[in-house]
Amino acid sequence: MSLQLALTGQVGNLAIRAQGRLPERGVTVLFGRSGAGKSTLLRMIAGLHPCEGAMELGGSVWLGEGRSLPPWQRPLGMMFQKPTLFSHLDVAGNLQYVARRRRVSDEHVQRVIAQTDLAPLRQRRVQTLSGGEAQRVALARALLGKPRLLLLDEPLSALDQTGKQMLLELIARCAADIPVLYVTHDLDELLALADQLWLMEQGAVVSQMPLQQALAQLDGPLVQRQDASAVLSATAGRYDPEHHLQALQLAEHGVWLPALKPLTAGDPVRIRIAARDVSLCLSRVTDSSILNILPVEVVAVRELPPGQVMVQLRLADQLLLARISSRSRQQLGLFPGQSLYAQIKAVALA
Amino acid sequence: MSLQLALTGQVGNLAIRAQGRLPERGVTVLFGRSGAGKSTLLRMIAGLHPCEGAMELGGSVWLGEGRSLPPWQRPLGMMFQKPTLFSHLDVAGNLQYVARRRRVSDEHVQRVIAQTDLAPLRQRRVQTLSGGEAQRVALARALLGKPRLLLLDEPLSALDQTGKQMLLELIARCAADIPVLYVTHDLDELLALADQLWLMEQGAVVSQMPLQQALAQLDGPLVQRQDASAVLSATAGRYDPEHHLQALQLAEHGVWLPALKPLTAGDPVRIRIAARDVSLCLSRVTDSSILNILPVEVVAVRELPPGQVMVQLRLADQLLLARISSRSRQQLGLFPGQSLYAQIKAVALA
Amino acid sequence: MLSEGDWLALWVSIKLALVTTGLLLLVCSPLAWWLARRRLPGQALLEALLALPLVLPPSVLGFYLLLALGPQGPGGWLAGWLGLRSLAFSFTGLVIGSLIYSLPFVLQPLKNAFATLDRGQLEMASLAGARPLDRFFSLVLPQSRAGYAAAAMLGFAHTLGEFGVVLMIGGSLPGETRVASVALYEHVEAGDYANGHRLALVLVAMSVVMLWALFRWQRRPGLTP
Amino acid sequence: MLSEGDWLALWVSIKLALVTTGLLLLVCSPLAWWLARRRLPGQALLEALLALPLVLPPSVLGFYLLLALGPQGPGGWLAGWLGLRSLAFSFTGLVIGSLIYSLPFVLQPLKNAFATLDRGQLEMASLAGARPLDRFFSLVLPQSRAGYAAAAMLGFAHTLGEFGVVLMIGGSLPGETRVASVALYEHVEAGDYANGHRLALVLVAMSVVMLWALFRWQRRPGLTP
Amino acid sequence: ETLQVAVAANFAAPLRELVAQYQSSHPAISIHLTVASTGKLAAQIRQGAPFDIFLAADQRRPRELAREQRLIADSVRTYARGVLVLWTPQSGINLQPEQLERGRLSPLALANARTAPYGVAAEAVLARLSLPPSVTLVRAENVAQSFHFADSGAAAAAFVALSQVQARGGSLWRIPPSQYPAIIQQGGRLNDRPATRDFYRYLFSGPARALIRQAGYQVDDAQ
Ligand SMILES: Nc1ncnc2c1ncn2[C@@H]1O[C@H](COP(=O)(O)OP(=O)(O)OP(=O)(O)O)[C@@H](O)[C@H]1O
Ligand SMILES: Nc1ncnc2c1ncn2[C@@H]1O[C@H](COP(=O)(O)OP(=O)(O)OP(=O)(O)O)[C@@H](O)[C@H]1O
Ligand code: MOO
Ligand SMILES: [Mg+2]
Ligand SMILES: [Mg+2]
Repeated sequence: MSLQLALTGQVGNLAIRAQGRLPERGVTVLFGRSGAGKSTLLRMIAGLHPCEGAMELGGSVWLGEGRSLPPWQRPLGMMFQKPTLFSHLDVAGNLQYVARRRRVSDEHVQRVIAQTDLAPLRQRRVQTLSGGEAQRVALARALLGKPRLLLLDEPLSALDQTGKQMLLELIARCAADIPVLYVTHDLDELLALADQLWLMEQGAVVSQMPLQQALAQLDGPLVQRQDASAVLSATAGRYDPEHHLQALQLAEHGVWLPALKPLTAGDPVRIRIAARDVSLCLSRVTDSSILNILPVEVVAVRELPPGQVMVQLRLADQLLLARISSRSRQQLGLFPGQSLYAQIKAVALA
Repeated sequence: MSLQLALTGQVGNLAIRAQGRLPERGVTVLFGRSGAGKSTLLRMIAGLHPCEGAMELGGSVWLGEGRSLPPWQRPLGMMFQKPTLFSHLDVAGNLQYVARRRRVSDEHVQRVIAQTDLAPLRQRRVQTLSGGEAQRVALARALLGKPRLLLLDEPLSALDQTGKQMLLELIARCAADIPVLYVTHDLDELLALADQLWLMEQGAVVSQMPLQQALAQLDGPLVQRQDASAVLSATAGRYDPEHHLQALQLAEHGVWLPALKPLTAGDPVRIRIAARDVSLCLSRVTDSSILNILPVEVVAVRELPPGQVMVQLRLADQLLLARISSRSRQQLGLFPGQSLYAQIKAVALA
Repeated sequence: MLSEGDWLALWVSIKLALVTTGLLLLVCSPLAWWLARRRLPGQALLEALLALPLVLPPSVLGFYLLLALGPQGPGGWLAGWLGLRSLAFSFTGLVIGSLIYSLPFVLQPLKNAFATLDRGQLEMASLAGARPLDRFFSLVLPQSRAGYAAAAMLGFAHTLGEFGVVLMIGGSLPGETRVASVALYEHVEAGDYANGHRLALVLVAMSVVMLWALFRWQRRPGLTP
Repeated sequence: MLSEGDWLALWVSIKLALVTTGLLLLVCSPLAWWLARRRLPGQALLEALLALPLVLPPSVLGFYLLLALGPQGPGGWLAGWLGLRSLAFSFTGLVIGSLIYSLPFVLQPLKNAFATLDRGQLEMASLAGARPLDRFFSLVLPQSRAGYAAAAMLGFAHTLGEFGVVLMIGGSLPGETRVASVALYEHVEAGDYANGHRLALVLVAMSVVMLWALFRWQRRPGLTP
Repeated sequence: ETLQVAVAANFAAPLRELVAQYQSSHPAISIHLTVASTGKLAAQIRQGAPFDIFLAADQRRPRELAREQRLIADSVRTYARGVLVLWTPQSGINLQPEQLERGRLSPLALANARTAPYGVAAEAVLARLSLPPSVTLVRAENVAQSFHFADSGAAAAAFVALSQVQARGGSLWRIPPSQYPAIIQQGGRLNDRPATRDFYRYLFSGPARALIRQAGYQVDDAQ
């Protein structure tokens, strides 16, 4: 079920405007500067902040014709920016609170507890949790009620690398069934999860596009970042069990990527390639540790002062980014239409 | 003034133990999994959590001989993991609260407000601040009192890229004069700031070492991470104003790095090289966009299942890390003592 | 130890205090919630008016209540409607009087408890699927335990000790409106100190036990932040 | 409108209520702080004991206080020490009686206000260099405004309306211990309803104004979370 | 059968004895007392209080109530006359006027004239005395409270009813009846129930009068 919305509202001096559609499944990352109104938009969708307009989830009207469904009738799971746990209940009580009201089975609760690794904290008073622990409980609580929409406001900001990895996967699994609107400032999280990107500026959602397109845009907001990346679609090929490498087919080219388990050959795969991991070469080098060397064509070049350029490359019919120094650009003499080789370190794919 | 401490305490079932010294200036990052006891250790240092042992800052005894200096007599600035602003005061009031008690001048307050970009929020009730805005106020408040020690608990977790960058620089400037103990899960922040690394495991500080050493260790906790990096010491060389490239001297080798302003030739510089940005090559390639190609010698190789290896390399007398796929390793036939070339993308240096 | 009449009076007292406190908690919960959450123009005035019964001497308040509850007042009409002889001089009348007189003591602690509730948690409860009433019982009530304890204890103790209003509108009918405080007053007034001290002692001892239990309950671990 | 004697009684009443409320706020602030922050074994019992004056009928409590304040009681000794004839029948004695009788009404709201304070903010204040007393005035007090308002209003209104204790230990000396509630009681008791209604009206009107101001202050924007 | 008697505070103690005596010969009747000030009881009767008999401490309220037909008019009679004394619990104290006028005894307690008939009487006595201004007069709600003032030691002496103190020790000045208006305590019935009539009639019987006199009241000239 997709979420269709056209909302306007106000918070302080800031006018909030958003119009768009969250697809039936997948993660839409809501991106924008601090104070852009991201949290407020999430609260409006949840029915916690007054707003006007129209909204419906899979045909059921949440807002419109002067009526607004109260929050408790909206089947969504939400995480605020701060954990906001029920202070009179222990960890298990916090989860039970949702479980009872959303009528989910005890097995389901146990499953979510296992998935979020909360078993040892079950009987703990929430005031005694560490920052990361509290955030994990809040996430578990948001996921628990089998929601039909997930609203997550910087859900992993207090977690360590391992915890983050684990929960990213969990969120991705949820997003296989329902739409997820996800606020984050972290590009790693964005790259790991996002299918779509909504960009918010001064209260308004100013652009909405698939991740791939957003990333490859030379004039988008992401190109400036240290960790600007492109995302490409590929097809799974054969698996090399000895080196745990998975072959992927990118148009007619082969690419290797490290993988714990083999993918089913022929399945579509999404791979991410950071611009900084791509180097350019006029000839094909054969004795380097770089596994993936692909023939590309220069589409456009943009200066990124100081001293760097972002190169937009065409690989078959997809776009790739490479960030190189101005000096290299001079040496290579880049011009649109030029053919050369992109070297991509296998380990940079994930 | 350096902070000398030897503390033991208890939180829940967790025994906290820490012994060590924060140098007179510079950032010590306290690193460890969620629930390791980082926040608790900070609270113990601030005098907010009961503990035993000894502690002194630059000769003034904070804890020892059965006496403990109350928190209000410890000249430190602290940021909790959540902003914890004074809810009955507006933003300016929150800053004034510290300013009056620490007797700092009004100009100083104005300067800090400017540095943290809080001028437009001055009159705002703290309840209306966004997550990132609140965090900025909390940081400003911690810095305001001209503290002689800074304790920062994930101070930038809710900030956007731009804000983070700005405040990282501000914190680095503070750390030029006083010791800073900094908790973060974010490797970018760690790499940008840390001089020393304290690793906490299950309540105890188990290792303390300079960042460079911590990073290059093949059996350390950081090697496992996607963004494992090495830090090398170099000397500034000449500057190429056209391409905004700065030459650095790494032993007898030259390295180029993008830089907005020229460094003074001869100055020592610290450069960071992510293991994933280093590729290995048996011969020196000349027609690639990679600027920096350095002759190195293999020191050790460690398997990083699945399908990757971390290679410790000696570059002159310093250590460098390269993460490559097992397959590449096989192709290159790596063995300790082997000589080859490390290719480092200039843009990866920062 | 005590005369039969005094035991009976004690029993009426406790019944009155429990009924009054219970009803006040019921009535004041929504009222306090409304006062704590809304901000309407006349609200401060309304709160001031609700506190007014306090500033009148109890027996004077009792006098006005007697007029109101007597056959000529609105109470008489209400009594007829309820099928009662009169609200004055009945247990029901006592309850009404005590409700009015002790209301602010129950209202204020509840209002303050509600005002300090964490808004985010209330919102989270809504999102968890809790309707307002459910949310009240599952979140507001347990988190306002200290407020309810204070309200219950002030309301209970005050109703137990009050006798000016009670004497005036109750008329000290044994088993119906003769409460312990009136009985105690009569003993002391008549100079019968022996019985007075005994009744005072029992009243006080009983109250200590009840209040002590209440405070224990309030401080049960796991409550304070 | 009112007789001179009634105006005088009103003035004594207000003085008594203000002095009592002020002193109670002073006394109860540290006591409530201590009760809210500590957890000692006997604490619930202590709280129950502090609430006990409430469960006795005011005139009976007054009787016991009279014994305590009279020349044979500890009050006599205290009076001698203070250079007074006796604490009974003096304004000082009234204040003491009212303090005891109204204490729980001030104590409980303060205790609850203190218990709900955010611990993190208290710690932050310490780290900002605020010593305990400074912290109390700069953080605890402003954040407990609602609790102080409730405490002040309950204490004030209750002291204003109380007359059982006051009459017993005060003796109705004009200008010294004859308060408005006693005067009002006398009017009504004597069947002088005209004067009674008038005095009641003035008392109530005055109280409305004061309580209304108090509630306005409590709700000043920028307070509730 | 149950009787509800509303009685002014000062007469509560003797009435209890009267009731005990009456019930020994009428075991089937139970009699309950409502003790309060005359003013309160009168107000309650006006509001329909379910009393059967009203024993006031003055003659004003019964007459008013009779006029309003709350009391049965021809039942209103004087059941006792109060005797005013000045009393102190300490023995061997001279309470004669000469002594009082020296101003050594202070404060003096009396009932409030506006709320208690004994207060009116006490004020009349005071009016004849020329007490120095140093003597404080504290006014009680009623004679019972006036008694407490002296008994607790808070007041040096108190004007009280003889009935309150005659069984106690201490010192006493029995004030000549000529010095104050008579304290005429009247009663009346609210209804004509046989039990009411019977008990009310009993109050004026010989044994009852003896008991009342014994309690410290005058009944000689009771009508
Ligand atoms: N009551 C209010 N009065 C004035 N301004 C307000 C009020 N509430 C919120 N704002 C402002 O509205 C803006 C949007 O807030 P919001 O919390 O939605 O931002 P955000 O995008 O989530 O930011 P962050 O990334 O820092 O969490 C902020 O600048 C905030 O200060
Ligand atoms: N009162 C308590 N009872 C039991 N356990 C407690 C109590 N207080 C804290 N803990 C536990 O002590 C551990 C250390 O907490 P601390 O907040 O110091 O962790 P942290 O290292 O800061 O973690 P994070 O990165 O998640 O913030 C946590 O596992 C926490 O659950
Ligand atoms: O007997 Mo009275 O009416 O209290 O003076
Ligand atoms: Mg936000
Ligand atoms: Mg922490």
